[in-house]
Amino acid sequence: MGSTQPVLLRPEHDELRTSVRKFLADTSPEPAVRAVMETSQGYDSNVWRRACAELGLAALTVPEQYGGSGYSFVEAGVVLEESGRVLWPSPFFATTVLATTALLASGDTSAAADFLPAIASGGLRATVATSGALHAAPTSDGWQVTGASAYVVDGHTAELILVLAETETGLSLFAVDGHASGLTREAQSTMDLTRKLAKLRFDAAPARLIGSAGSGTDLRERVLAVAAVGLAAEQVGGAQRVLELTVDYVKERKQFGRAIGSFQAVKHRCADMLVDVESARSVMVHALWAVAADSDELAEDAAVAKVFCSDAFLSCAGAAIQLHGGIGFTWEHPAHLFFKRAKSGQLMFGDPVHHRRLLGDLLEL
Amino acid sequence: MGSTQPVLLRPEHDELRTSVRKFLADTSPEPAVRAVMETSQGYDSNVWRRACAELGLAALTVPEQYGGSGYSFVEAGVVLEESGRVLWPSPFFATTVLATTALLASGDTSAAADFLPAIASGGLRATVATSGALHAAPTSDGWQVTGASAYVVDGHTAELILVLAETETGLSLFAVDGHASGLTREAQSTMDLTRKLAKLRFDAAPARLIGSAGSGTDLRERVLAVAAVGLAAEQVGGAQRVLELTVDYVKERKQFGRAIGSFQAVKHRCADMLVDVESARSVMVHALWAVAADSDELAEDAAVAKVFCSDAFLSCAGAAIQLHGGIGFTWEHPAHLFFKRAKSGQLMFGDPVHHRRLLGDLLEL
Amino acid sequence: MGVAGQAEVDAALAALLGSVDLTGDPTAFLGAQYDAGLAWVSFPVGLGGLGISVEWQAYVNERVAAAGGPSGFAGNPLGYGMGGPTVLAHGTPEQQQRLLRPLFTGEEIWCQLFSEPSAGSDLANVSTRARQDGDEWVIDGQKVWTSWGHVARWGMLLARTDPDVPKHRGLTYFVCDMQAPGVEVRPLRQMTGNAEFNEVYFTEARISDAMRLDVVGGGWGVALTTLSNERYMLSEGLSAEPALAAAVELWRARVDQDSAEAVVLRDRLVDLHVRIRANRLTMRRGDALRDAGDVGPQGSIAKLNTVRLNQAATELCVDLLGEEGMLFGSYSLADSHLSDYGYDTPMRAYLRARANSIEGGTSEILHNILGERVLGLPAEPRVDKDISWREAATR
Amino acid sequence: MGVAGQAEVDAALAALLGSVDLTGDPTAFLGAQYDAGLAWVSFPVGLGGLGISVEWQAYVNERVAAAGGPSGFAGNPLGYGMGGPTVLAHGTPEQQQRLLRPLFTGEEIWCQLFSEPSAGSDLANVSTRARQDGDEWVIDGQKVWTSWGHVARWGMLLARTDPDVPKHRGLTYFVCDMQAPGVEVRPLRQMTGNAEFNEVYFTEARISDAMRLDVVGGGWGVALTTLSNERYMLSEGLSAEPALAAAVELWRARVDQDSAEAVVLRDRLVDLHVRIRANRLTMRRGDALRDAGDVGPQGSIAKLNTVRLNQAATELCVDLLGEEGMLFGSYSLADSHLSDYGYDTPMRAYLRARANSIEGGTSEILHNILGERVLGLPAEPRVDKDISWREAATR
Repeated sequence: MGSTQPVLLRPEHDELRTSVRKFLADTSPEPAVRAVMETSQGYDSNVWRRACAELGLAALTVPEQYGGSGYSFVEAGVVLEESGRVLWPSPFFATTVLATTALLASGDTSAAADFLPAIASGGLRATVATSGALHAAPTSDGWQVTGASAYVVDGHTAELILVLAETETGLSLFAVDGHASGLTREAQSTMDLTRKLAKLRFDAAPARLIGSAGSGTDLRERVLAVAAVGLAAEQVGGAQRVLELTVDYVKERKQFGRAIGSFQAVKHRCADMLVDVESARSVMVHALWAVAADSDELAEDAAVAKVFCSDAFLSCAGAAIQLHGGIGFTWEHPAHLFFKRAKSGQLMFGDPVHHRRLLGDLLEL
Repeated sequence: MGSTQPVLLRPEHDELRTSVRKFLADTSPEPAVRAVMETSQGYDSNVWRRACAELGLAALTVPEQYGGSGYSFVEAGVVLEESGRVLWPSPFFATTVLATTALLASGDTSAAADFLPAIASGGLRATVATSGALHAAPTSDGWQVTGASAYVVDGHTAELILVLAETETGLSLFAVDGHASGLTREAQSTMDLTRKLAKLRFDAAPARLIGSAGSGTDLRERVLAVAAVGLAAEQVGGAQRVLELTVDYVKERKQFGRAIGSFQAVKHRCADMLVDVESARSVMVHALWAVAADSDELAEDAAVAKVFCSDAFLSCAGAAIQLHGGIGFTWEHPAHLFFKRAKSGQLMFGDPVHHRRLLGDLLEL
Repeated sequence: MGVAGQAEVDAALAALLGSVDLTGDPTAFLGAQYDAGLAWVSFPVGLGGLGISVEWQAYVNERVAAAGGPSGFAGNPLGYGMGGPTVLAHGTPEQQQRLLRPLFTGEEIWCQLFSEPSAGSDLANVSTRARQDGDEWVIDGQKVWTSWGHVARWGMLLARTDPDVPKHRGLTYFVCDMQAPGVEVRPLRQMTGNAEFNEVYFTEARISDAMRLDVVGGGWGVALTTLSNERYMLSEGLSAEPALAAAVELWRARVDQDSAEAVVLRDRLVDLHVRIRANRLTMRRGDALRDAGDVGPQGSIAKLNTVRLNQAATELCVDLLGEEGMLFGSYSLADSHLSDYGYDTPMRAYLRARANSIEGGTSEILHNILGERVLGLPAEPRVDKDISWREAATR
Repeated sequence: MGVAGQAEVDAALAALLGSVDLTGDPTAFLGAQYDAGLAWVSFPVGLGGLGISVEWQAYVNERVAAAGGPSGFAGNPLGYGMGGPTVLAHGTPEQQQRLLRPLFTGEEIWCQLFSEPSAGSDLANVSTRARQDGDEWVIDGQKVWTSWGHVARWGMLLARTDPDVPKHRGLTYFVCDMQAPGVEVRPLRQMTGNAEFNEVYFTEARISDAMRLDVVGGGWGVALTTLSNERYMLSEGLSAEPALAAAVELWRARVDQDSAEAVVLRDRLVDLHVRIRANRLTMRRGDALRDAGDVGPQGSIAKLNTVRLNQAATELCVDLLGEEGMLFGSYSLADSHLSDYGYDTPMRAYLRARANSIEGGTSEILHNILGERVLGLPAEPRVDKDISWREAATR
């Protein structure tokens, strides 16, 4: 493990955190999140426009030469953590964590120049289809992609869809327009209403090759690793939040003449939540720096983050429901929204068993 | 699961239990167990002689036509549970659970007639070597066994050693005299001092074929299944005992002006021990009847018993140490004796992962 | 089972099964069963029983079922499981006469009005007030987690009649008419999107003193009768077996059974099988002990265990689905049925199971019960003992 | 690190390293280091220090180690880790003069005399009595879990001088001469067969009043200084890394790596790797935060976590051995070394790890600390508050 890699954020990150938290408190309090999650679009266009204009979120990790702010993934991590705290439904994850990462990793400067400025301005929402069975073939009219991919984050609303498709020279990255002919998109009914997934069917949809043909396997690995770390940042934000909600509740809630937080069964479970949150935070911060530094051990750090932070968040969200008692099981209380986000995130981009198998391979076990 | 199989013992078993418990209280209180466990022989000859003479333990499961009492394995289970309560070091497990089971299962009436009366009288202590790499070949002088087997219960003191050895027609059961030429025996240094294991080396040791050549695979399966169930009975006895020791202690022990058993952290762990003990008992009693009835589902019931009762006992023994605090970690306190018995038993005759694999096969998963 | 009663039972059964149309209106059959004394054989003659040993009831139920007769339990479980035994134990003859028959026939459904927002595990901490006004009581307050509340005619209501004595002593028990003015039932939506439960609001609702069970201030004793029947009902009701069976099917449906991931999930599945089998055997042992007249702790153990196992089994189902586990059927309340909510997907069963460790006694409380009542460990120091409910409530 | 002090430190280091034989008698070197003010740089001049910021100590230690100089820590960890800081904080100038130098040189080893059979987690519930007799104190009682007791010259003794006040207030802290008549040290054998600890019996042992630290009745305050240093020492000391490394080797040594059993064990091993890595990162984050002047809860978290992880890792090692896990090296006390007990087999490490969740604060107490001090949850009702120790002890 890269022992020189930092384990702390920097003071300047606090400023970013403060402004993002304030923005989200203003624009996405719980009632707003609940309203947006019931829509099929799944995000609030106005809020996203403001997030891009006022905070420059879409530009955050886009290099300056493409019209971005050129920050590293560590800054994206701060945004994701705050976003996870309030379950902010927004195009940020798909556009920045998935698509921007894929475009930058492709090394395709022409594609970068064509797409990134639009992304940075907030004018182009994008995503990546990482799974499914897709293949692409060159025609006289350029490449065409055929096949299906499901569980694509924001797949039904993204304006640019990057897909990984098999070609004669191997897995390759392609760009497909969200409104391309031959593309049908269907929103899926998700457990976690605050993150939308879609099923995409491609029938000879026109596509543009990004980077060199055959470079898709490495690209996919990079995108999935960054996605795992991005998810981990959200998960830490969510876990921290349910811990806070729970601690506040058990301090106030009285049973048998005592605050229930004074009972060891409750207190010790809160302590275990704290252990989970603090440990997950350590893993997450370290992994953010690994992404930023393009560390050799990113694949390891990402697998560790995917396993540990997913499990920690789910465990905390489950404890939150239990410690709130009946009220924690109601639709009106926010606990279930975090629980559903936690369970879905655990299964997204490969579940913990899968990531442990990958990590075992990396560790040569 | 054989839903008609009983889940309770019968009233007459209480009488047997009472007399065994009284006998062990008289002859094998903790200081006696500690003294015996420090010897290399590992059991008290006098106590064993009395157990055979006064309680007829060695004769218990031997059929009446071979000079035994003809009881079923359910009665053996009662003895084993009491034995497990006090960690009684005795030849009972090896002789009755392993060797008598093997002889009866072999269907070899001549061998039964030759060995079982001596076993029933207490005059012949026997065991079975279930693992290792042994092979047997016929010579003009009869069969000879060669190879090594380790972790043989009471292998260094048994007068009759039944071994499973490969032959040209498959795995077969053989009887080897404890003092046979070509046999060297070495006591192993065990974690659990109250149960002795030995490593045996056979160098063309003269052997007698028991049952038909090639019947060893079925025999081995039967012996291991019965061994698992016998172990489960001991484990339930041990788990029940550490629960009682712990409950007594936490009722008396005061910290912060209260009995520590009034703290939820302690109380709830005791409750979990109770859940383990009661569940393990249900599994064990059911499995005892499965042995007695030669149920079709014995293999399943035995695997379930091995997994569940091993884990439950270990979990209870670990909790007992923790809840006793520092004193539970000392040599003088009995908690460690149960813990070591529990851990060793979990690894004996196949560990839980192995038995889960077997059970998965039986369940056609 | 003793022989005393065999003659009465057989005669009554013969008369019932010979005279009533088994395939017609269940209400009519159940009414006839009640009148024949075969509703609850141990109840007195005239109140649905024959005054004989309760052990005959199973025999009656079997005979009725074998003949194709209807059972009213599923349509009024709280009435059958809790209301009936409570009215029998604490009701006046008039109350029993009025309430038991329509309860048994299902014409009048029952619900329970104990839980309140501020009284969760601390069941006796009831705030709903009942103030006497002549020969009526005026009820104000709120109850919650009321299943069957939206269709019930009667509610088992625990209300505070005296706030100036310690909390267990100031309670009185009423049978509340759910159709009375001032009683409002609102569905309570759960994290599954369904609404199995309701909130019930009382605004100057009036109950006749004739519908009080037992003495004023004696409500806690009556409630204990209801609760002991509830615990038994719940431990019989919840099961991890359907989720285990579903997990087995989902595992068999995996296409990658030789992958390292599947091998690990199989180990988890088999471990769950082992633990659920142990629990099943423990429940069977508990039943066998009870049949032998020996009530052990197996009931409480089974509840605690079943909860854990059902949560684990429903989670394994979702995990076996992998990515598909991120999906869900509809959360729309309109698409769900109040009492027949069904598990259209393993994900709904998984979410629903989160409540298992809260409803009918939290796992924390069950641990206390096992520790204190079964193992005899000392209780926690009580800080709300010997002070009035009013004083405790303002701390 | 500020620059103030650089000149003094460098001058003192140059003088020390230039004048003393680095490879000779460590006692002589350590004495010279003390005299040079480089033992504890933040201590006053004349007491092993230079009166400069504690941040310089790491620099000094690195320079001494780089030059090949000895370290005395391992030979007197309780003296270095707890005795020194306590004497500095609470001792008189005479006591500091007498005790600190030989503590640092290792000529006088220290042990801790707090724990008693009846005071486990309830540390202040000390029964060992100290009765004043002129300018001496007479000690009677028993201490337990005393590591280094068999070789120590001085013991940090907490004794009860007034049983008639509440328990925290009747304690006094002494530096006890372990060679005094009436002090008997007996080895305490553990479940591993080893004896890392001792029992210490006091029978009318006498301590001069000059060896009392702080005021009579002020012992608990002194003890808190010792304890806060102990907690830090322990969290630095315990590690699950060796057991993880051993598990990796044992897994690699398995011949059946493709079996279903091995695949399941590999998943368990990797999960442990993940959790130990998370814990390692948390410790590093805690260190980094402390370096930045921000003391977080990571220390207590790491202790609780490391305990669990070490217990899990040592168990996995045994499980990876399968049947061989049933074996053990010798349990004979004669074969074991008191302070260098070593883990000849994974089984000894496994058994030893059972104490991790008890020693230095049980996991139950650590959960309380995290819940109350970090999360701010309310304490349990205290039943022994405001009553005298004598009264509480007889309840």
